[in-house]
Amino acid sequence: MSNTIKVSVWRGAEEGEFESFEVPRQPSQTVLDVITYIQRNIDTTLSYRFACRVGVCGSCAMTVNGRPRWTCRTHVDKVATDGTLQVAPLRNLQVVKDLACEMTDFFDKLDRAEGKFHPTKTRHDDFDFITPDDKKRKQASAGIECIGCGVCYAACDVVDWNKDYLGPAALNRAWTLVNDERDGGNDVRLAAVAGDAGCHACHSQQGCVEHCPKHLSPTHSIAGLKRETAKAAFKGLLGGSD
Amino acid sequence: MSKNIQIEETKTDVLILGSGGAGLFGALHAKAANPDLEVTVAVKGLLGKCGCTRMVQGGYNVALAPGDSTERHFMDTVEGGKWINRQDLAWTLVEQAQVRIRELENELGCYFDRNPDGTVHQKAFAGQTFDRTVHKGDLTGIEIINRLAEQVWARDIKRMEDHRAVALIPANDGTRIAGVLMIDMRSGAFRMVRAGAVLLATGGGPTMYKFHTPSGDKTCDGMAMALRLGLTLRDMEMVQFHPTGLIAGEDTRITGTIIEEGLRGAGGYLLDGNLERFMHKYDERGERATRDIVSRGMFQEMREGTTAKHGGLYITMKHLDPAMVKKNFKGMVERCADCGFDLVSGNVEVVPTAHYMMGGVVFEPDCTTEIPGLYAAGEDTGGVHGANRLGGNGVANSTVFGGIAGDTIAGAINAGMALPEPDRDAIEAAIGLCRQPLERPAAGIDQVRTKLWHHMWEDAGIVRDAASLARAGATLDDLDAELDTIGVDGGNLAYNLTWHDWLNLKNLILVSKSVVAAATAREDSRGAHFRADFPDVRDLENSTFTVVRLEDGKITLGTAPVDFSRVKPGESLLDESAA
Amino acid sequence: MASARVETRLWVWQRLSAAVLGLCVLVHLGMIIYAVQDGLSAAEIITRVSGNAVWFVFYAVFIVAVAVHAPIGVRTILNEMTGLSPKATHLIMAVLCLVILVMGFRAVIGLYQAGAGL
Amino acid sequence: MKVAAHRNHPHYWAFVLHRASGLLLALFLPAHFYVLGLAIEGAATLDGFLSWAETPVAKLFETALVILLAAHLTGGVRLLILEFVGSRESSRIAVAVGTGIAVCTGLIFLLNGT
Ligand SMILES: Cc1cc2nc3c(=O)[nH]c(=O)nc-3n(C[C@H](O)[C@H](O)[C@H](O)COP(=O)(O)OP(=O)(O)OC[C@H]3O[C@@H](n4cnc5c(N)ncnc54)[C@H](O)[C@@H]3O)c2cc1C
Ligand code: HEM
Ligand code: SF4
Ligand code: F3S
Ligand code: FES
Repeated sequence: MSNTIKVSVWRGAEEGEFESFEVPRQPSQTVLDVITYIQRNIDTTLSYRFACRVGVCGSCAMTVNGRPRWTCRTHVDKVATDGTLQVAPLRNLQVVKDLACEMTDFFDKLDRAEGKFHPTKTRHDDFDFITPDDKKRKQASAGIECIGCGVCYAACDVVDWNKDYLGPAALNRAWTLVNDERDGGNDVRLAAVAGDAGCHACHSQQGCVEHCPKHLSPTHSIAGLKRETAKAAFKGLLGGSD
Repeated sequence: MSKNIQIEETKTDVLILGSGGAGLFGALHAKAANPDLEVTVAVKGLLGKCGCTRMVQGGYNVALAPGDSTERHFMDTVEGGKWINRQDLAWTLVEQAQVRIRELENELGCYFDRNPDGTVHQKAFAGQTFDRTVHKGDLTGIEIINRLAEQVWARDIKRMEDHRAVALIPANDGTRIAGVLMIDMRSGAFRMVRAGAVLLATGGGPTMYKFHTPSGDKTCDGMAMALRLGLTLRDMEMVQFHPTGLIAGEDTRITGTIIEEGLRGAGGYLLDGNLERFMHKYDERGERATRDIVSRGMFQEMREGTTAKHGGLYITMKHLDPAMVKKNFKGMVERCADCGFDLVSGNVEVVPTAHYMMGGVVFEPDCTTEIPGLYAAGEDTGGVHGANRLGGNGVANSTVFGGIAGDTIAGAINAGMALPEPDRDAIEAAIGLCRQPLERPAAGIDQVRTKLWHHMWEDAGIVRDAASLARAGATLDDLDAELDTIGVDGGNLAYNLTWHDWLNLKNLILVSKSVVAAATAREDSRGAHFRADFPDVRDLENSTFTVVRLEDGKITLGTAPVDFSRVKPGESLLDESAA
Repeated sequence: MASARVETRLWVWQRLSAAVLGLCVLVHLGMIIYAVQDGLSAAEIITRVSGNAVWFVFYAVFIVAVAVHAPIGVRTILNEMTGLSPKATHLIMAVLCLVILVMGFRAVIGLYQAGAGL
Repeated sequence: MKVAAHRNHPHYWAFVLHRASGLLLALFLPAHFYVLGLAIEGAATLDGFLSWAETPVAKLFETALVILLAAHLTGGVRLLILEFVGSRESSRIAVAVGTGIAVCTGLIFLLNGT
């Protein structure tokens, strides 16, 4: 292990260039640590986003050596195999400055996918009885631990090609709700996720699955939505007349 | 407007500071109670992404199961708080948690874990006489905040993301709050947001200690702003330490983050630098003793005994069944592995880590404060937990009181009400404070941070005494002065993290001063506060709590007697209800 | 969104036709491999297909399926990778469908009847 | 800035192959029908074409087409399984198996014909 690492970092916003830094290597160093080191010790004007620093908040994702990743849990040893790092902002999001992105589109799309609970009960009712091995519950649980990091969104080409595409994370959330037996919003939700901005735009490229740091599989969630929207279409639930 | 600095001004009916459990519940409740209100959530990062509610692992305390009761939860809370809790607040907490948890599950869509029979699962959490912690795996906070954020996105609630509150601005006649001065972090511009009501929900966060658990955006901003506005803070000496934080060496962000308590519960050993167990020296329960005892034992060991590579100690699970460890602690095992540690068959270096501030702004059960129009909820407030917070009472606190604050606000103000004129001098002064480093040549602020971390940890941390606190007090004054000589490169204020680091340090130093002052005043040991020179709990029946204020730039200190409004030390509500 | 229903149906049709095509292509590939064993001749093809109702029906189904399947796919590609308007791509899809149907049936009918001339 | 995508993983290649093969097949299809349609003009023209088809270049071209068809078929079956059966573990294996089958089909075709 050489005792420094060469890092080239994106500076600027939509326009800009890569700038090189040399950072001392430390054991247990993550990519976020490297970026922090630069900001604290070399160039105090470097901008980036993070919050929890342990893989919970999903704020720190960047493009590291060409791959979208969470940086607070990416060990330098694993990615800088040749002693160099290139760090850029996440793809498919607007850059605020340097490595920090604006995520409003990403969140808006979660909302547009009806990625929110439609209650059927109130705070005055008791919890529903649902056993942990209930099939639908398991399916809902499979996709629930999304931290909204946007890595899948950055990895997906369809997001790039089709600006309206809701994207893997939003559709994954919609699928967990489709399987949530307590939820009463499936008619609107299925209408919201059908179509060429929704699940039908997905071509199972699986960049989302490949890169999701939480090992979720939006692809399979989206496939589930394709099946459910198809059923809904035949029941005439997606609206419109011939 | 200010004499020389032109700033933007916006208006809203309700301004919420922070998007943790308290802030988001405040916004949702205010909007639900009066949909005509314009509600704005301003947050130092992205909505729902920063703050500690998201980081909650363990879960949410609430008396739901047959056999448990409001009284029992209350007694656990007050006994855990070593009798200095404000009892009406604690009662509101335990009672309303029962409503809030159902609201979370039924109205917001949190999908909490279930028992095999389909009822909600409640697990054990240290210091409680009943298994009452509702959870979603060990990522309860993500579930809660994601669901809250979704509902906020879906509503007509304004978002001011990457907006940092820097000062609470009173009306120019001083009768109430007029709004909040903010920095739009994306551009670096100042913005005055005038509002009919302001909810302070920025969530405290003891990040002035070398080792700490909270997320990076938390730097006691709310408490510092409250002090500067002249509000009273209570119980500031009460800083909770979690026994096992990860320690990964210099310049690693992950240092300080939590290694789950359950590991000790499952039989994990703590080892010193020579790989020998030591906890039985401090408590017969060994590693399974309560948070404060284990933290203290470890601190003592680190001072006197041999330490590991980075100055910490080790936790190990390797004497246990690897399959069990892998299965039951999957998240922890992965997290360690990502940083190059083997939790299953190796020794992972750990250290006690500053976790939670029990102290904070004095407030009422309806979330009002001394200043009309200003409300407070969550970790920014003091009095609910007393001297120690039970694991699982933190998120209950922020969600319960956040919701109450929203309800109270909606009842107190009208949509489009005439907004008071802000005090222009206060705005001017606040801008001056924020801009002062920009006027000086840039220099490194890192050494100030390092010193603050070090001195708070050594002198005002897990174990304190009169001498160490005096040292800490003097150091803080020096550091404050030193910070005031350091400049920040202000060439581009857009997303200028270093400028914000400077502002963070300014706030942390101020709030640290109040911690030290309060700790100096309390001459006994209670809960999280341990005085080596007064190691015992004293005079429980006449318990007092500390209060601090900022007057003319100096922390002033007082104490007040605890009002045992529901139950006195030595009594129990449980006996009553049993009788 | 008006397109939700349309897109969903197109998706269903493409998958249905894909399933049909799956079988057709298997048979077709098997046939090709069998047929090329000792060189391909017109006579051979014609002998097999002409007047044979089973083969005729098989190819008719094949053509219909492909006329459904391929144009939908081409439309998707055009939508995603070119700047063409949704209207234009929809039209291209329809035209391609017609072209495949007409040319396909012209060929198969030709083969089916060709035997008569031998 | 325009950040380049990270596409180097089996599923992405499977997607590219599926798309390219689908498009090429769709382009080839009218040509294919045209040649068959020559049958209408009598067996001789068709034969003339088929004998041209015996040249090595044409043979290579045909083999490529057969591989494309086989690849699109296996890729398509994989997608249908993914979309309708939806097992996560199987998908990677499916990519490998599918590609294998496609290549084999091509080889059989090539060897058979020579
Ligand atoms: C790792 C960890 C684990 C925990 N586990 C548990 C548990 O299992 N059970 C439990 O009950 N409690 C737990 N807690 C405690 C619990 O998370 C907190 O008590 C509670 O969530 C605090 O909620 P809050 O809304 O007050 O603050 P937070 O959730 O911290 O939110 C504060 C918000 O204010 C924003 N903010 C801060 N400063 C400013 C500013 N100047 N301007 C604008 N916005 C600002 C922040 O960005 C953030 O959005 C844990 C805490 C941590 C750190
Ligand atoms: C001769 C025949 C065929 C032609 C000309 C053809 C053509 C096409 C075209 C042009 C596409 C669009 C590709 C894309 O969107 O990337 C496509 C997609 C598809 N094809 Fe085929 N195809 C044929 C046979 C088959 C067969 C036999 C199957 C499967 C059993 C199949 C399954 C699919 C599927 C599932 C898609 C959808 C891919 C997506 O949208 O992601 N196709 N086809
Ligand atoms: S699905 Fe995975 S990659 Fe996508 S936002 Fe969620 S956690 Fe991140
Ligand atoms: S990467 Fe994109 S195309 Fe579908 S499978 Fe994932 S959303
Ligand atoms: S900083 Fe929160 S996920 Fe990385």
